[in-house]
Amino acid sequence: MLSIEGLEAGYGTAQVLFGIDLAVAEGEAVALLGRNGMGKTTTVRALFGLIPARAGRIAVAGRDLTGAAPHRIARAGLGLVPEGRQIFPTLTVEENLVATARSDGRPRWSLPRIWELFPRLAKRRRNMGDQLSGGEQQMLAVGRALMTNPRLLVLDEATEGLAPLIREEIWSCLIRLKAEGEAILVIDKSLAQLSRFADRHVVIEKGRTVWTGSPAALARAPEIAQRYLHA
Amino acid sequence: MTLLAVRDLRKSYGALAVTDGLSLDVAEGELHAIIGPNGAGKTTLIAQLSGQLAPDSGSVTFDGTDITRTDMASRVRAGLARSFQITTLMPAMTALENVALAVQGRSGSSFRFWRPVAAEAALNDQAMTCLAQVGLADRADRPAAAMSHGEKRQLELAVALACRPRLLLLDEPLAGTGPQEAERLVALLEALKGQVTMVLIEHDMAAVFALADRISVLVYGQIVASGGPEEIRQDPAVRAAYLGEEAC
Amino acid sequence: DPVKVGLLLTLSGPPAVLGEHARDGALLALKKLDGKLGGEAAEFLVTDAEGKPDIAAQKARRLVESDGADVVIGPIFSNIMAAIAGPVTEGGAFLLSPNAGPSVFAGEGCNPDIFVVSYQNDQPDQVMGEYASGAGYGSVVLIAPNYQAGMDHLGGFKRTYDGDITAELMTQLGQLDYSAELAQIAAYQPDAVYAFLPGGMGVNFVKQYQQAGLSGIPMMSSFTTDETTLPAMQDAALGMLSSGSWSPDLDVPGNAEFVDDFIAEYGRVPASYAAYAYDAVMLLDTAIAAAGTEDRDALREALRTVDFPSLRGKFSFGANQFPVQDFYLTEVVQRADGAYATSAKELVTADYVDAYADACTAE
Amino acid sequence: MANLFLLQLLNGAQFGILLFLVAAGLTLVFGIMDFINLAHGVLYMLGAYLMAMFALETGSFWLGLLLALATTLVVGLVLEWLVFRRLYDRPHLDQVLATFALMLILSEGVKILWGSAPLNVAMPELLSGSIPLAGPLRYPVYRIAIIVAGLATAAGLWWLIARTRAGMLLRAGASNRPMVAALGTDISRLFLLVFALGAMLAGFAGALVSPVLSVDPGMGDSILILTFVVIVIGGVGSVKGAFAGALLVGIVDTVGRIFGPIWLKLVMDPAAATQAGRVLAPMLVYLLMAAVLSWRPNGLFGRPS
Amino acid sequence: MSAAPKAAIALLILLALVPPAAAAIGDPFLTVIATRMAVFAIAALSLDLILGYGALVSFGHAAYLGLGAYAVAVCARHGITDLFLQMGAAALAAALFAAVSGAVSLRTRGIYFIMITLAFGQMAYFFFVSLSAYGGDDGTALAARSTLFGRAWLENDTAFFYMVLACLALAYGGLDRLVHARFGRVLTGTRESELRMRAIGYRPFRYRLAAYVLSGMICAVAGVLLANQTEYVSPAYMAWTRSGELIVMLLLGGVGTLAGAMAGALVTVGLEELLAGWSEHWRLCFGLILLAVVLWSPAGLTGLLRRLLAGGRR
Ligand SMILES: Nc1ncnc2c1ncn2[C@@H]1O[C@H](COP(=O)(O)OP(=O)(O)OP(=O)(O)O)[C@@H](O)[C@H]1O
Ligand SMILES: Nc1ncnc2c1ncn2[C@@H]1O[C@H](COP(=O)(O)OP(=O)(O)OP(=O)(O)O)[C@@H](O)[C@H]1O
Ligand SMILES: [Mg+2]
Ligand SMILES: [Mg+2]
Repeated sequence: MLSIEGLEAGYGTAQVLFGIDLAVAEGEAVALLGRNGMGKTTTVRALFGLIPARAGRIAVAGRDLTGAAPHRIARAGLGLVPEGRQIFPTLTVEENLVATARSDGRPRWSLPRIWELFPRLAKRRRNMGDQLSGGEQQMLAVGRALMTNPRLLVLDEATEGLAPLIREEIWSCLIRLKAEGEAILVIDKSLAQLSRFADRHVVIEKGRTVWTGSPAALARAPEIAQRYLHA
Repeated sequence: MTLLAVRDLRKSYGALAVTDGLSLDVAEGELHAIIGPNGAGKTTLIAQLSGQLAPDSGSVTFDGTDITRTDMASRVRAGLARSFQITTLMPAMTALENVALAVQGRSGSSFRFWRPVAAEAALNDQAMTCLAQVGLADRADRPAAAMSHGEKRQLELAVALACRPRLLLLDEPLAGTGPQEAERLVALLEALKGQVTMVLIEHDMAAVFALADRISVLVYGQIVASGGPEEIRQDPAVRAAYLGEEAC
Repeated sequence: DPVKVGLLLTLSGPPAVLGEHARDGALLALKKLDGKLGGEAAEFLVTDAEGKPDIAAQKARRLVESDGADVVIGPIFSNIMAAIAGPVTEGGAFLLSPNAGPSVFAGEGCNPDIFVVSYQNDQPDQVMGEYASGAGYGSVVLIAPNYQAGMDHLGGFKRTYDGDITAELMTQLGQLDYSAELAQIAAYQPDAVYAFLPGGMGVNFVKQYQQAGLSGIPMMSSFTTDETTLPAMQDAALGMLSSGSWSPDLDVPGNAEFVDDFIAEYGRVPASYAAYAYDAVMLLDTAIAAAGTEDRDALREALRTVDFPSLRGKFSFGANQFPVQDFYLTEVVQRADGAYATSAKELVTADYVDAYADACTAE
Repeated sequence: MANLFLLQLLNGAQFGILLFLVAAGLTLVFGIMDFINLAHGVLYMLGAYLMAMFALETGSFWLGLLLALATTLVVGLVLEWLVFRRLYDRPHLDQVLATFALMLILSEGVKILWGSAPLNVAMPELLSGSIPLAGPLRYPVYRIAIIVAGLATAAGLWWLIARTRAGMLLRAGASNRPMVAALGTDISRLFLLVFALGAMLAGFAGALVSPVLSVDPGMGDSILILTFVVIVIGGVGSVKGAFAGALLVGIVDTVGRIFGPIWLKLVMDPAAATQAGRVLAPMLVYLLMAAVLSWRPNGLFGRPS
Repeated sequence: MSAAPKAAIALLILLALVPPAAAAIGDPFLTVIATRMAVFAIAALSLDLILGYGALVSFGHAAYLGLGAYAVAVCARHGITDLFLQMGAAALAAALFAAVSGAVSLRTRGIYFIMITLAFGQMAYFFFVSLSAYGGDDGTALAARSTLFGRAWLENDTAFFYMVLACLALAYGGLDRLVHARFGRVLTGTRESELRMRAIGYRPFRYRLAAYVLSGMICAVAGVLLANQTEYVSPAYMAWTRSGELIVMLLLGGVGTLAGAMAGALVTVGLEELLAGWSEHWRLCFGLILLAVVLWSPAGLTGLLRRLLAGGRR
């Protein structure tokens, strides 16, 4: 579904990524791990073409999309829950959901389903995006990405600021999605949840992929976790 | 001794009562956690305690003085500082400058026009200490805009600490930090306990239960339960409304 | 060394067209004189006053101090005149104004180095006032923008008009929509309207005047319907009255030729700015021929007294070095070639001396 | 008196609608897209000049209008492609500088092409003439046409912004372009089209007012500030606000100009009133803006920032 | 020393060399141009304080230029011809106007602030337009330049130029200290995040108002000098287009560096002189140059310079 090879990127003159290798197969859930400031979000930004890739290759579903415009990359079937929510403040909750909604023939997500997943949002549907509480915004960001009916969902700290119950709700939703064959790339601070959920872990350190393997393998190699995650 | 007393606080947006007759006491020296579902009104409460938002009615008393109508700056000077859930920093300034500005705020007049502030060692030293406390010493010269999300969250806390408050209002300080950084920050808060009174809003239950002396549960504008960590953990209503299975 | 003449005119911004007429008139005159003034080679330095007094003052200094201009022809606007008068005359050059004739320089403040070739600012309005009285307009509504020049022009009209002033409507500088004022005029039903609305304001007003169906009420004006605005007003302005000491069809030797040459050269009917600038150059030519440029006092004397071929026929300066001349009632007509222009209808006052001349005691 | 007051109220409202018409394009580009476009005034002027040219060439008002619209649309597309797209992600002040530069370039260009003398645009046969109103006063049919055009533009704009997907995306893109793109929308193309639409609306206003107003090189500058005033009073980002702001400015300006001195005379002696009226009249619009903004720092319908 | 002060000092030295150079090539007019450059550099500096460091984009700043100019006219009419007394009066008038208009304007932000300052600027403009005693919109000529200690020293263009240059150097030096002092950092903080500033115990309004008043006072001093240079005072000095030109100068030079403000003023005045002498359509060229600078050098001329320097070092 997604393959990233030797990705290098950065901001202005500062290079942050020095070689990220990452692949997500159809229907696979991959967790991107690394300490604060190691380049997880930067990887996501480069993947979506929001910052230019200086080297390396990005391919989605076999199509080379290196250097493509963000909307073309997204249209290849990627859905994004960005770090920091990035809700559209001047749109209502409902407009936030429908403005960028899209489906290629087989819509699995629609407004009613989102309202069902997040009843709290349904109550606030006429409110402006920036009138929501932090957690509500996070729900909206997840809902907005789902409404694009992606084949690969990318979640960058999607559970930040969510109450435990909602967090569980989201994890079980992700599990259902995975079961439906959706590919998922997830960044999250809860290693325990990730280990339960993901098929594979990719650990990055200072902008490089330093380890890849199954959760079980990571559990078997505590020195890896110790070295790169300090968990 | 009660440091902060909130009485019958009310705030509504149209028909939505976000703070709905809320009363709360925080004793000097305690770490008082407030938990509750998303949209319960926790941040709105902090906003009213810190003076960012004016309540519709009710009163806030800090250290025996009614501060319901005083502005944010005076509250900070009285010893009441806060951190923001949605990171609020000076993006173009370096981490050190961000913190030094907070130090400057409580150390003499800022109507000084001549002496270079960058050379004021007293400001910088104190600021560096705060940065080191949250683990950002090596990021001192980096502009806030060029920091990762987690680093910004750490800086957010450092700025609040630099105010040297008597009461610290923390709005999800751990959100967005990685497991390792979260551990460090929890240790830091643990160390501050006793010296600084804290109101902590957090969805990270492990941290809450590890740190809190008392926990209040806020659901849609009202406090529905209040007590020690164990008491709250066992409360079936709280479990159903908020905690779910994760807390077990 | 050629004779250097600075043309300091507003050539940018909305009123640029006035400056262009003056510039073109002056250049046409120079062309006619084969590029010579009084037989000496001449060079014209065309400079944009930009309509800003401080910039104009700076440019005046540049012309006089740096470029060595002996004479400056300009400006169009009175406020610029006040700003450049000092730099030009103190720098040792003569100032010849092809349009602006503010009262400050006509009375006590008259200056031996300043010659106003056009008229004193108040005169056109006073002439209109006399005409309105004579024509038996018993009631008049006045309209002008709310600023000093507007006040001054209405004041000039009121000085000589002896009927009733029904109302004085003060509009905004640069006003676009006049429907409120037009409604008032319709309600008052005066015998006539007197307007001072220069430039785009006049175009807006005149068009809307006709569209509001007020054409039945005669309209008199100054600086409102002239050859710079008529191309935009066209039929809406036909029959409107104003006054002046020159018009394109004035029957004076050389005038018809000037107008034809101007049209051939620049593709439009000249306005008074062009004619006065032309006259200024002709005056300069004759004076230099008589006195040369070496002796400043001699040249000044020549400028004051020489008889030059003016497009206005007889021309002379008063004691304050403002013209003493005839004023006509003019009316907007369509020329045979389809263009619109003002046409001199009748003589209103002959040998008109401005009201301030007596106060000038420069000598 | 009361009658005249009502009539002047109407005149003020009509002037307000005219202002809205001119501000409409700017509402889109500045209000909604959050792009400070100082070149709006010259685009408006360009519309009027193109109208003057095409109407003369084709001999038809309607054909001229059509061509003027098409040309300003193309100009909008070209400008967006050459300049504006490079500025969306830049600070507001860069936009100010760049569009100020464009303003200089375009207005000088207009002067080079058409000269500095004002031009005439004849009124179309169909819309000339006037209908009788109270007493001897007649109301020009063309004014009614302008009012209709203004109202239609307002309605259309509101519908586009508030009711269509494009409107939502536009609002979303104004606050966070990268995010809209990352969610799969070609925001650049949308911005291109909307910017061109904004230019065309400016041109439309210019073309439409050309039979009523002087078509001269200063027409854009004088109206530019007024359009910003209108939008800011109404609150940036709100079509409703721009409309309300335009009406308010139109009415305050007109009624204040006419009745201000009369009312002042009621409270002070006539000479002082005349003097005060003279000083205050030109400030009215600005006093209004300062008053509105000190009462509501984000305009009448603006969102708190 | 970082690049910005070096550039600023280089500019000051460059300006100081103009009169001897003008004498050498026999064109005294160069000094007149340099004077104008220096006057506008002071005005641009004053604007940079609030715009560059406080993000307060004043679109009515020319009002202070005008206030300063009218202070000269009013003082002169009442027999006060001393330059420093006039500057004092100008600064006082500007401070009053800034305090009142600032107290209202500073309730707003961003574009609203731009427009409300424009409104106050226009009010000042129309006030002077209706001031018949001083010529209304025509303005009024000054009888002579201001005096220094009772002497007409400033009638000499070179002396006057060095007087202006001294004011510029003083303004630059003072502001440079100020922006790097505590006050400057607080001002910058309010630019970056007002909410955060309040949350660490500041009242941004006070600092903004103080900066706003100070900036108005400095600009009024520039107005005093401008009136003296042209020996003419008119409301045209406070037209909104003038405020716009000040902003353009600043943006062209680069915001928030002080040196950029000076460079912008110098280049703008210089280009105007140069281009206007070269072509009737100089505005077209000027527009193209501005456009080129914005599109290819985001931080104005100082940004360009910085990149050139960085390029040289790498
Ligand atoms: N806009 C920016 N400009 C410059 N540098 C940046 C910018 N954003 C991030 N960085 C730097 O890039 C590095 C990687 O940041 P990134 O946001 O990718 O980290 P992350 O792994 O997502 O961390 P976190 O877990 O804290 O979100 C960090 O060192 C950060 O300081
Ligand atoms: N300006 C506003 N207008 C309307 N509703 C608002 C406004 N601000 C907040 N709210 C609503 O008030 C409720 C409480 O918000 P608040 O931010 O206090 O929640 P919270 O408890 O902090 O939630 P979270 O855990 O998600 O951060 C939310 O439902 C929010 O949508
Ligand atoms: Mg991240
Ligand atoms: Mg919250």
